[in-house]
Amino acid sequence: MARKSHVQTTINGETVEFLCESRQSLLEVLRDELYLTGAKEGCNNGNCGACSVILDGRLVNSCLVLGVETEGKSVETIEGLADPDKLHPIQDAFLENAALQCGICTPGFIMSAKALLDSNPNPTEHEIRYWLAGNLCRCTGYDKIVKAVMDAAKETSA
Amino acid sequence: MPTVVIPPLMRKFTGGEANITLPGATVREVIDNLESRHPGIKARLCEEDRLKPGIAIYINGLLSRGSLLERVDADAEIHFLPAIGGGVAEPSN
Amino acid sequence: MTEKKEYKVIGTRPIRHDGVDKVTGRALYGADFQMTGLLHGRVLRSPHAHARIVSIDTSRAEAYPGVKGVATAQDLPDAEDRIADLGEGAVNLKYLCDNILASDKVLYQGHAVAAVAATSPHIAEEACTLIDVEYEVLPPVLEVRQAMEADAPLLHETLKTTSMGETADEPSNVASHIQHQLGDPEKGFAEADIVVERDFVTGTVHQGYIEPHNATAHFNQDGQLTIWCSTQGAFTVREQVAEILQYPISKIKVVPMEIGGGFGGKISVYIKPVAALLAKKTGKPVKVLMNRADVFEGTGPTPASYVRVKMGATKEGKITAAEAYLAFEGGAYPGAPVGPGAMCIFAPYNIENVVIDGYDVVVNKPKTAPYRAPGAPNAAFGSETVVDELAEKLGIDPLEFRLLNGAKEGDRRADGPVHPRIGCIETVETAKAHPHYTAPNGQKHHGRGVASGYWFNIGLESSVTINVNSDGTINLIEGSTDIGGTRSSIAMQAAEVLGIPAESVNPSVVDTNSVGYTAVTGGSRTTYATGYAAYEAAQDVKRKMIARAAKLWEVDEANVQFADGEFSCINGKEEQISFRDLCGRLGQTGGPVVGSGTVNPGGAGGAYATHIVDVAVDEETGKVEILRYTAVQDAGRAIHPSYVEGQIQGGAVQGIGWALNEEYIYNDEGTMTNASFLDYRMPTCLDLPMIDAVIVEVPNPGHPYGVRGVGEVPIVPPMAAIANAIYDAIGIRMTELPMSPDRLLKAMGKI
Amino acid sequence: MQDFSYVAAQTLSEAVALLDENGEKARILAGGTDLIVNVREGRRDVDLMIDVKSVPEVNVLDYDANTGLTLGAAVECYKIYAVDAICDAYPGLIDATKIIGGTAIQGRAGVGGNLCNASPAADCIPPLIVLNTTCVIAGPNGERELPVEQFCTAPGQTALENGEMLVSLKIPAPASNSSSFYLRFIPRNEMDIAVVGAGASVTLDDAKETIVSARIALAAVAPTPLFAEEASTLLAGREVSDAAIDDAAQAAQAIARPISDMRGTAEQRTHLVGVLTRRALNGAIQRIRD
Repeated sequence: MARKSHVQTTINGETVEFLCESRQSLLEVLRDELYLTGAKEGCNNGNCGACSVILDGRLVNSCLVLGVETEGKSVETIEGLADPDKLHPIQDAFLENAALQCGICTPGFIMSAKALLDSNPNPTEHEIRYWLAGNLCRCTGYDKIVKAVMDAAKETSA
Repeated sequence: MPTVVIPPLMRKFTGGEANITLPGATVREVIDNLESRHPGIKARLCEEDRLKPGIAIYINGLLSRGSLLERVDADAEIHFLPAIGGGVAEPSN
Repeated sequence: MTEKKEYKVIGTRPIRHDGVDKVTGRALYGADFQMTGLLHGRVLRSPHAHARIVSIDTSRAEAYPGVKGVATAQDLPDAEDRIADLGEGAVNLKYLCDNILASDKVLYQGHAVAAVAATSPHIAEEACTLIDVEYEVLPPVLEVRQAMEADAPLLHETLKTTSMGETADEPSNVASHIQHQLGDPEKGFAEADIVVERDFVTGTVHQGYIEPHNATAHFNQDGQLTIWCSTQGAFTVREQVAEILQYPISKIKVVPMEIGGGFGGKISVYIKPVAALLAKKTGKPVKVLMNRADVFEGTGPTPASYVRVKMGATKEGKITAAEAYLAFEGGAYPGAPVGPGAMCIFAPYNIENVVIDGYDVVVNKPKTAPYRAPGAPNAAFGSETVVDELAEKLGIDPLEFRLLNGAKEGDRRADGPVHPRIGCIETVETAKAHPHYTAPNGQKHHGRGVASGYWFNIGLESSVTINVNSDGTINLIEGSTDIGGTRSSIAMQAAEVLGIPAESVNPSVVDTNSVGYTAVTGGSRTTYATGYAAYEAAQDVKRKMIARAAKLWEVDEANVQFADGEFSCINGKEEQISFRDLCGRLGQTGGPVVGSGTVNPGGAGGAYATHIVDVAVDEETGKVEILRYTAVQDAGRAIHPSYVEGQIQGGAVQGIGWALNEEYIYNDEGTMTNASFLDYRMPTCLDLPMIDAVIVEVPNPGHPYGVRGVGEVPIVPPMAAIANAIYDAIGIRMTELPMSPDRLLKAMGKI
Repeated sequence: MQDFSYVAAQTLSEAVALLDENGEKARILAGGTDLIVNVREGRRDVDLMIDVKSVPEVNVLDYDANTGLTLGAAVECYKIYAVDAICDAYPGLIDATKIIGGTAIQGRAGVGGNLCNASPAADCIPPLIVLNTTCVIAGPNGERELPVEQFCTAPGQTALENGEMLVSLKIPAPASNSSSFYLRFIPRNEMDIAVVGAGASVTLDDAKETIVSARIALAAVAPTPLFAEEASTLLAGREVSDAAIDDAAQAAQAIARPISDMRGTAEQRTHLVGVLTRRALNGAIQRIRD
């Protein structure tokens, strides 16, 4: 049986310890070990963005990060985005714009959009489309997602 | 009396006739009357006491779910059509 | 046109009821399900497209540390070659079972052969490589016309062509032949001044839902089987699993988790019976997940097809005759959606003389599954391109040509039935007046195209229960899994009846033990039929509440009326009470109020769409860019316009993907070479402009609020609209899908 | 996914020693966006991943207008294009770093990893070739240098010997009146592997009319990315003209030996080599003139 390593990391601001095999991705650790199932597996090879999380401030596909690599690092997931009594403006904008249908890609899109607005608070429509190209949505045709991110940008940069 | 529209692939039973008006208050009665007029056609539509898989009935343009038990109006138009395969109306086909 | 009614809730845009759960990552999808003692299952799939299974030896896998059980087709009950009635449809049980785990032959690369349950998904995957399968490889048949040839290798020795109840004598890859005929096509073509005939080929494409299939199954010691899964219909899962395992439905409970897209592809079961088998063998709950390659290779795409269309028209622009030949690939087992294709192909037009032949043909590819208006896009690609060419040759504007020939109420469809009130003409008129259509279009290598499409929509059974709460809210219990906001579109219909805000309804999608039979979320039926059931359940509540008010006021029920959320006494007494206040007095007037509604409506009401697209063609590379897109559609009545727009936009974009780049690419051995999101190229947001969704409302007389299904028809026009735009840009008619850069380069003579 | 061990090396010597001790089944893990997928999908057999992201030498990102760029092998794409001076000096390399995967991939993937993965279609390799890049390689016997066009030897195979790893890439400072350009053809606008990729660097005379020198490199048309030597040298001394550029494009087409696969056909690729070579050269020239 594969040996497990002890890893200590910070997830959504809290120190977290877990055991994992080297071959377990950060996505598997989040979902199967820590029960943070907001990040989804859509392709497991970096082509759909459903597993997007923010690692040390940078957007990554958690399926392409090993759990053991996160020792000493800081991970932000969809579960940590909202305040207890208030959604993040991007989350509000997704709801108000009806920017989700089945919702499976939504956590990834929201984390990706957050990373975008953190680095570029006033993106153009083209910049949004370029940044989000790594996130696949099959339901919406992206129209309302792009509009939601434009609305959220207005809200957060106001 | 109800009118039955005969599918093109069954018109050999009716000598090429497409529309046949005949009595019947239910689909079953209509089919039985059709059979007595054009023997052999019922075996193409029904097996045992039900419609064959692959065949659907439309009454006045609406897909009928009651099959043979369905009541038909005096001026009803009845179509026998290929059942919609491909999973649209058939959950697993 | 029907007078447009004023509504309080319908037509508004409330926040969807499950929205917060879905933007916070809290919503639980099938793969998110966790349970103590869970084992993980993995399916071994065939590397060959066509082979006889000589032997399967699972001993090395069974001995691998961490493995708790291995299953093969041997573990399934003997499947008879008989037709099983699965609630609403008929299916050959042996085909159904063989597609779950192959017994004697594998019929496509990716066909499930065995399955392992182990303590971790990695161990299950490793153990699969230890299962020794000996195959006798057979030549594959990979294309529909090849499969129809007399000397083609046969997939099934027992399959014989049926045509309207008649079965042929000799085995064939052609499972069925259908035909529709109207008028006298020969005479119609003789009357034509111009006739256009063309062949079309479309590729195999996948629904491309982002969430792979998943299932967790557990057998209790008392034999109760529970399955937690992602599905478009919990009841159809129950029926299919019951048939495959030969197990009573009363002992199966299916719990629909949130579903990450389906588009028709999550109706058939694949791994759900496998999870149940493994759970039975191990005595533990087993979760089986597909990966993305499994999804492409092992689940149903929509078929590749060969389509021939011939149409004739007079100089004045009247279509006199139409003829279509549709040959669709069913995949490994019969079931191609050629029926719907044949029903829809000429439906936007009123044509007196029509003949349509359709063939369902098996090939060595995954068994096809429904995909958004199954069959209609393949057919419309052909017919709408030919219509464009007719209009062009006659010098008539293509939308004007559609108006000249457009289908209206009372016109007869090619398959026989007469159209009820439909909105075909209205979508064309709206498109014609749209600023997109009147905008300049003259730049070099830019082009504009239009196309129309039809989808008939379906009704089927739905059940809804409403429990009234003492604070004036209601809990709405339904069985339609919510893929795109239907909790809200259903809740809004109940709210409208009861005069309460949408937010006062708490909708819940529940398991098969907790609600009446409800057919799949598919066929664009959910807002229509389950919404209809919600309407009926709310009417039931209203009737019961009227009785309570009557009791309260000691008057006859006939003297109580209900309007705008208020009950009032119309005869004698000056009494009035709001719905909310009356809810607070249920205890003293007789106890809880529960309403129920069950429907099986026949008047689904077909939907029409007309799309306009502008493209730019890079003449050096063959790449097509979508510059502008407008999709006009008749929604009957848009309950929640935002989600109607969303359906239109999403359908149009799936169509754009189908038109330009999506296809299964096979090598000569029948192996799919692009089974990933990297190489199966679905559109990203960088490939698209905004999609202008324009809703037209021609109420459906078959629904109390006029609802028509909206989900499917938007995928019907895009392929032809884009082909017509490419023609406008470079003067070449593209007749093969996808219209990928290499095909354009070839068509332009560049390579 | 197969089981493997993981070590986070802290120093270059530790990483090299681990590589040397563990043989062929040990692999360097940097961004992991190719390696993890390749192991997961059974395309590489690995029993040890040596994470080098804490090793200082592979994280160097140092640009000097006189001496050029030293680019640590593990530096992620997003860090490279965040530096304006590097964007100005090596626009062709930046073109590639901005189109590898999506933004999330660019948060992990680096130019060095793209090179070591040795895909024939790698987007970073043509720009590295046209920019005259030298690979700095560490091994049990010390350091050595290798021109980048000699680094890839076959699909997935490199010139790295047992125990060796790529440390950094050295790119000379750009000459005056020079620029570079990389583009690829993909059916979508992002998230695809190049059907064909073409990079060009061009140096013009002071009048910006005559080509002093040029380098052209191609991706996805041979088992390794190719330096189109003849196409490059024939441009030296030619005046900028459609004819000169067409000549180079034809010479580039002549060395392409593409295959047909799910990403494109051989004939399509050969055709595109001509189109993209022209566009890359024109793009680089335009950048000099702007």
